[in-house]
Order: sequence, then C-alpha cells, then structure tokens
Amino acid sequence: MPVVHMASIVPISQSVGANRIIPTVAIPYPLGNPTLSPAEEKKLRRGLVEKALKALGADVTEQTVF
Amino acid sequence: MVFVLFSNNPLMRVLRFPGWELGLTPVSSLDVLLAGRNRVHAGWQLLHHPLYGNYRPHQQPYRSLLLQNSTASTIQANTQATTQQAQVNLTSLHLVEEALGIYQTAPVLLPHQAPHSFLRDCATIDLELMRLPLAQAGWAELGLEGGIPPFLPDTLLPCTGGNCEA
Amino acid sequence: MKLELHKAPVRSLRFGPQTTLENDVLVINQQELQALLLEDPRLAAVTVDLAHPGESIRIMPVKDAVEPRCKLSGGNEVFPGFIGGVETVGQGATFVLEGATVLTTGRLVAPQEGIVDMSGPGAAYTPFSSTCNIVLGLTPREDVTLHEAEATCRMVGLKAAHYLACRCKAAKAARVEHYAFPPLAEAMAAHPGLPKVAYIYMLQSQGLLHDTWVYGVDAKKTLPTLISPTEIMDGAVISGNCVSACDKNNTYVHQNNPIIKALYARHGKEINFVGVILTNENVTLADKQRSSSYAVKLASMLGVTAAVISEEGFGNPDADLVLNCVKAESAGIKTVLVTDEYAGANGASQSLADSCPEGTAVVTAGNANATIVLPPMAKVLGDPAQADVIAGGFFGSLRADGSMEVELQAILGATNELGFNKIGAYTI
Amino acid sequence: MAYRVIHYINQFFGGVGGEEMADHKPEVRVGQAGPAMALHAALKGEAEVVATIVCGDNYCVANQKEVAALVATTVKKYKADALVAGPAFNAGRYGMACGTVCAAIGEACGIPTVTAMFPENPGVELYKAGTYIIPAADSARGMGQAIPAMAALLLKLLRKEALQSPEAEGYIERGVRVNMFYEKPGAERAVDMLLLKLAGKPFTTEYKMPVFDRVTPRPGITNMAGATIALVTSGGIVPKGNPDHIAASSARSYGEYDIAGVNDLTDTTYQTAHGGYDQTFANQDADRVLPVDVLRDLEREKKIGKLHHLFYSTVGNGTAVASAKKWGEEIGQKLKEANVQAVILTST
Repeated sequence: MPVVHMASIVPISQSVGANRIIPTVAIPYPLGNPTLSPAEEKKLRRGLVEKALKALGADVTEQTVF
Repeated sequence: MVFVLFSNNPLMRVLRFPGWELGLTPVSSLDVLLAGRNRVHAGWQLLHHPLYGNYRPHQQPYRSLLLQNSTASTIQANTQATTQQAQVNLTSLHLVEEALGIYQTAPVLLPHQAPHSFLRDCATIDLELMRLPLAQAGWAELGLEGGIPPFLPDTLLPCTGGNCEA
Repeated sequence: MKLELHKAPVRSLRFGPQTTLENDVLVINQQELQALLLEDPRLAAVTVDLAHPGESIRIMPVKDAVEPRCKLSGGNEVFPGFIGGVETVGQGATFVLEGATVLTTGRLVAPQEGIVDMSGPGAAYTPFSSTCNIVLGLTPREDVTLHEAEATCRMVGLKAAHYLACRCKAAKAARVEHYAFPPLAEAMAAHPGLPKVAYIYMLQSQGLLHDTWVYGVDAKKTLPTLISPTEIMDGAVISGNCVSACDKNNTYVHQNNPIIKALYARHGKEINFVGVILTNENVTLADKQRSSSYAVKLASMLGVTAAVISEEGFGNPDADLVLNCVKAESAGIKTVLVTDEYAGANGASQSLADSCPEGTAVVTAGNANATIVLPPMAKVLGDPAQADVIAGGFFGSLRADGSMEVELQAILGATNELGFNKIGAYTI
Repeated sequence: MAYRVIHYINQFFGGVGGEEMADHKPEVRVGQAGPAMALHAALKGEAEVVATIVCGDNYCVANQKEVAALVATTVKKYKADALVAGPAFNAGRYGMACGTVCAAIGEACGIPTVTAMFPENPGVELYKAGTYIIPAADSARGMGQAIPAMAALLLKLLRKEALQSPEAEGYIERGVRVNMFYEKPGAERAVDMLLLKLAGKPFTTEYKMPVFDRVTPRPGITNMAGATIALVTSGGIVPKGNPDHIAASSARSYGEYDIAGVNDLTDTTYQTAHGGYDQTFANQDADRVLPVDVLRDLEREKKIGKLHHLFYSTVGNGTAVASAKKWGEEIGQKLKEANVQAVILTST
C-alpha cells in the first residue's frame, strides 16, 4: 500500500527512504501554525492533507516531493 | 542580526552581552541543549557545535549555546514548503539532534554533583571554549577586562526538559 | 626537502653529574635541568623523576609527551616558534634520543586525566609504558592565569626535550633514517601510474586546553595548509591539548606520526604520497564548513585520488571528520578515516556523534569507554591528588584496595587516532 | 572440574502445562528438566546443568525484577558459572522472559548467558545487546539444532576464548563494540584499507556507519473515495496520560489507539509523548501533528472512503533504527490485514 510521508524536514524524509513526501510547516507543528486563527489553521491543515491524498493517488517511480 | 545565548554557566551571568537575548539560568546542561534545540526547530541557527571536543555530558556540568536568527543568513530553505513553513537550518538541526543522542548515552552531570574546584574549572573551560563563537558574533569581552570573574556556583533549578533525570 | 633522522637509542635513564649519553644510558644532570626550567618566572617548582618500563610506577596527570630531538644541521632548531625561530624546519639532520620521552605532569584543571602505568594491565594501552620517561612535575605560580599555566607547561616540556637532545648530540647515532619530500612539480611527475595520495591531518583547535600549534601559530587561526612530513618530524606541530588523554595527539605522536610513516612505507611502490594537509577542528560551524572545504580543495589541487583522514578528540570533531569525508568523497577522493569510539561502557551506544554513508572505510582505535582495573602501584609520580577527581567518578573510580577502575579515556594515548596502537574494535 | 550451568525454561517445557499455567511461579529443580537434559548431554561433561528453573511466561514478564532476583540467588547458591535460557523459538513472552533473565543475570552476576530464539521474536531486538542469542527455528522442531549450537557457544564463553564475528560463531549480532588488539597498528591498517579501496577490491571497514533501507514505490490509489486511509505518526501523539508509557526518547515500543468516533483531538483528550521537540503546540492541539479533524471532514465529504479506526504512534527521537524498522514491518502487516489501502505518516 502507498505511504505518504508528511515531514517537516524533507532531506531527512529523503534520507530515510520515503517515496512520497509532503513538506510540512514546522517541527513542533507539522500540520498547523499557532500564529493563525483556528479556522485558518484548519484550512492550512486541510490543504496539506489534500496534497497528501493527491500524492497517494499519484504513481511515482522514485522519491518525489509534492 | 539577533542572537540568543543560553547557558547554565554562572560566569556568563557576570558578563555583558549588549543587545542579545539571554537565557542564563541555573538549569542542567541538557536543559540548555533543549532550549537551543527548540530554537533550531523554530528556524534559528547554531553558531557553534553543541558538543565539546573532549568532554562528555557526564564530565562537564556546564553548557552554553549561542544561536542566531537571521533570515538573510545561509539558511538552507526548504523551497517546496508551504509559505508558512519555518525555515530550519539543516546543519544546526542535524548537530543538535545528534548531540542530544550523545546526552542519552550516560547520565548528565549536574553542577551540584561536583566539587567546587571542579566546577570553577569547568565553568572556566566552558567560557574559554565559547570565546571564539562569542567573538565572531561581535562580543567584545565586556566584563572580562579584569580576567575571569570570581566563580559563584548556584543551586540548580528544577529540570524542565522532556528527557532529563533530576 | 630532505631530512635525516639520526636516532640514538636510549635503553635506560639515570641521574649523574653531566647530561650525556653513555652506552645507551641517558645520564641526566638533575640540578642543571631543574635550573634551566626554573628560568621561567611563571614556574614555582619543578621536580624531575625517572620511570622505566616494567617499574611499579603510575604517572598522572600527564599533560604532554615529547621526544627529545634537536637539529644537527639544516638551519633553525626543532619546535619552530617555540624553541627554534619561525624559519622553515624539516631539512638537514635531526638528532633523536629514541626510546626516551619527556612527560610533563601537573594539575591545570579538574578534571584532568592522563595516566601512564609503567607496568600492570594498564601498561598495554599506553605507548609510554615502553619508553624511558623523564617525568617533570610542574607547579606554576599561583598568580599565573590558566592560559599562562598551560603555555608554561607546554614550553617547559619542549625545553627539556630539546636540552636533553642537545647535550647528547655528539653521540653517534645507531641508525640514520632518510626522508625526502620533493618539490611539487617533481612529486607530481614522479611514479607515473601510481595513485596520488594525501594525508588530511586534523588538529584539535577549540580553545584553552584544546589547542594545537603550528610553527607557533594557534591552529584555530589558520586556514588549512600544506606541510612537508619532514617539518612534522622536526616538531612543527605542538600539542596544547590537555584533556581526553586517550585520543589527544600529544607532541610525541605528532613527531612520530604513524600515518606519515605508513604512507612513506608504501610511497613509490603502491602509491605516490604527495602531501600532508593540516586542518583544524574549531568550534564554530562557519569555521568547520570553511576548513573542511578548504582542506578538500587543497587535496583536489594536488590531484589526489585518495586520502587518509585522521581525527583528534571526539564529540564535536566527529562533525569535522564527517564533513571532510563527505566533501572529499564528493570531490572524487576516496577516503579512509581514522577515529576512535565512545560506545559506552557496555559498547552498545552509538560510537560517533556524527556519521555519513560516504564513510565506508573506517579504522577505529577502539572504544574509549571500555573499562579497565588498574592495580595499585608502588609509586605515583605527578599529582596524586588527581586520584580524588578520578575517585569522584568522572573518569573512573578508586577502590578500597587502592586499585582504580577507569575508562580507557583516562589512559594517555590509549585510543590514539593517528593509529599509533594495535588496538581496535569489532562488533559482537 | 566441570563448569556449572543453570538452565531457565518456561512452564510448557518444564512440563507444568500450557497457556493455562503461564502464571506458574518460578521453581528451582535440582538437576535437569526438559530441554536441560539435551543441553546437559550436549555439554559432553565439560559443563553440567546443575539446576533448572521453571517459570510461567506471564509470571516472568509481569514480575521481571523478582524473577531475576530469584535466578541470581540460585546462581549464587549453586555456584553457577553460566546461565542458559530457552530456546524460546517464536514464543513472544518466552522470548521476553529468556532475554530479560539473561540480560539481568549477565549484569548482576557477571557470568556468561546464552539463549536462543527465532530471529523475529520480539525478545531479540530488546535483549540482543545484553546476551548472546542463537538464532533458532520458529517452533520446537528446531530444538535439535538449537541446543548443540547453544552448548558450543556457551563452552567458548566459559573457556574465555576470544569470539570471532557473530556470523562465524553463529549468534545474532548484539551490536556491541568490543576492543581487540590487531596485528598491525591502526595507521598501517588504514593505509592497507586505502590501497584496497583504491584498487576497487573488497575491504572490511572496522566500524560501519548507520545506513537506511530503500523500498520500491507502490502504485497510487485509483479510487480514493473508496479507500481506507490509516494514520501513523512518529510525532508521539497518544491519548492524554500516555497509557502505554511511550518513552519521550529512545522509544522501546509503539502504541495502537482506537479513534472510532473521535472527530477532533483536543488538549483534554490527546497529547504528545515526544521529548524531541517543544511539546507546547502539539499538547494544545494534537491535530497539528495527527490531522484527525481534517480526515473526518474528508470522510464525511466522501473524498476518502474512511479513516481507519486505529492509529499507530511512536517517538522518532533517538529510537534505534532496528526497532523502528521492526515496528514499521509490524504496523504494515496489521494495516494490510485490516484492508487499509493507504497510509499517511506524519513526522515532526
């Protein structure tokens, strides 16, 4: 089954061998941003997750950063 | 450029660091490292290596860390990231995480566990090994004109870090 | 550059009315040596003791080890910038009291280890249990700063080593070793078909008690540079590194760098050894980046296809080692790294503070955290009070019967990262 | 004089009973019982099994310290020179018991310990650094092979013979670095290695730097609206209170948590166990690490089939690569069995 790695530090994700990579926001809050309002923050998170679903739907032949 | 100096070395509190943010509190060396790590995660960059060249964490109770926050610096940006992404300096991140790994290999030496003469020497060595990074950040040895200041050890504050043992 | 090493063997030491070499016995005028060293106003007291292989003697804490050498010809004097002037060394002839070592001891800081046992199980781990040692006990004056105290002790060791060699240089050498280092143009054209090889020689340079000096210059203030191996033999590189006894490169191992020796042994046969690149191990990340790039650039300018890279110390220098390795390999230079390990007393922790997939060829000088029990000795030279610090558990523990359980880290030269010893490690 | 050996076995091999007797308290039998008889024979008089300890697996795993103390007392009472445990084959709790007893006795009594188990037994990863583990088959059919191998290694350890590499001696690599004296100084070994590397010939590094595996990418999901998606994280998100005590660093385990009916992670229900980053933000809202809220929305909007009702969590910080790899395989297997089609793995 395909796996998408949502990771704050892309080079680390690459070095550990992830094939589908979504860069995320920051280490302590990869899928959020405490400086945003809750609604904006959820929108940001949704955007990232939708990107992850797109990555899961895509065929890749090598390590790919979406 | 903005600097922050974290240190549990009592000698650092005698000195003056004009315009810098300071976190000079009597905590464990591990707490200093954790404070630095959190800044690295928030996009700051280390100006020097977080480990000593010869002492291990159970041999030196003091640690100082100097970091810089500068968007104009040579941060290796994660260009594909979302615009909100904090730009993490990969070298700093790698080094601070590896250093924390070393801190896990033996119990961390806390200042109150060592004799006074030992502490004074350790504080002096920490200051000496910080001279170059401090100087490169523009520090002009304020307060050091009369030599190394008198050493007054202090009581350790409770440990706040996630993986420290009191 | 051509250098002859005139080696006169020393099999024993004794005090006598005149410092001289008699039938392989180094006779030392104790008062004369003491008086010479006390000319330094920063010293309050100096003791001179002798220690031979096999004796029940423990020496601690040792600061530096120096082989007695002086120039016979070639201009200038050994230890340029300290004993000699700052002019070039590494040519002509140099006299060597082979088998004798000056060991400087004295408390600079706590904690400070550096044990040499002349017999017993600990003796197997230090190169200096098999040399005849002139042990200097140094007490700097109380009003001398730590910087000055370190500089004094460093200078005194060099002075004593030079004095001993000078007084004996009329003696006939048992053997003369010849070393040549041709001009670059010649070196490049020589031995066509053989791979060009360099040695990237890392020097600890982080601050007080963690420094190395090149021609009298603090190595942290230098860019990586080319040097002839013969200059190293004349003491161009001096140790000011006083902690982590097992893997600090004391002056003796610089003078007798075994990697240079091993490269020379294959030179002209399997490799063309074209250069030594000195580089530093600084604390700041900018310096680490700059020095590693510059050192590898020098290797590339020499057109080498391979390099041996040796480390000094552990912890933050592991980052320099990895940077040098990654940059060299990506420049097409095949590397072999020489390091030691801090894998914990049980050997199960990660050995190095940094690593890289490019580091496929590593020689290790052993796990410095492995422990050993050192039995009590009849005599302790140096500052026995240091045993209290050792007893405090920082480097080991003192037992009720006077024996000490210490990590190899406390033993001088035990895991030397120039590959001086036969010790290594493997995974079980 | 023959070396004296104590053999630790479980209730099943001790003839007490099966799973129903797994709470059996430890008992010491003089001489050999069960597999100890075969071991005794394989030691061929050079060593003898002087006592056999029989203990229920559940009892041992639940009372590790107490059982270890009893074994230590027995070792002293019988003046034993070594301890053997198992073979545990692929029995998870028996493997844990053998591992914990061997590691504890090796440390407390300083005597050699040997056990045997199937290489994928969870006891291997946890205890290989603390003892010698002979790879065994996954069931008791492998007894005949395991016992002589255990005996041979044990005798070498008792004779204090220098061990060769794990491959040569036939035990699972412990990942423990041991000093040795080579024939040549390090400098000469370095130049020898350089010549081999230059010539493109095989050479053996004296220290292997850690490296990571690669996997072939799997094909993409064609029907996302019908797919079951699972969440996995190395960011340490756990139910409030960290019920499985996932460690803040150097994790020894991963957690499996049911989020059926959970639409949003809040500061009163979820937190992070991770010590490797500033926990403030994840503790305020764990969706910042594990996006359950958004996936529930997407589930409701039929953008995905459904969100798998279990999520898996551990802490990446300082965790051994070998452990992480093993857990990854286990989690992968569970997700496969649960018919999950795709995984979102989040990392901090």
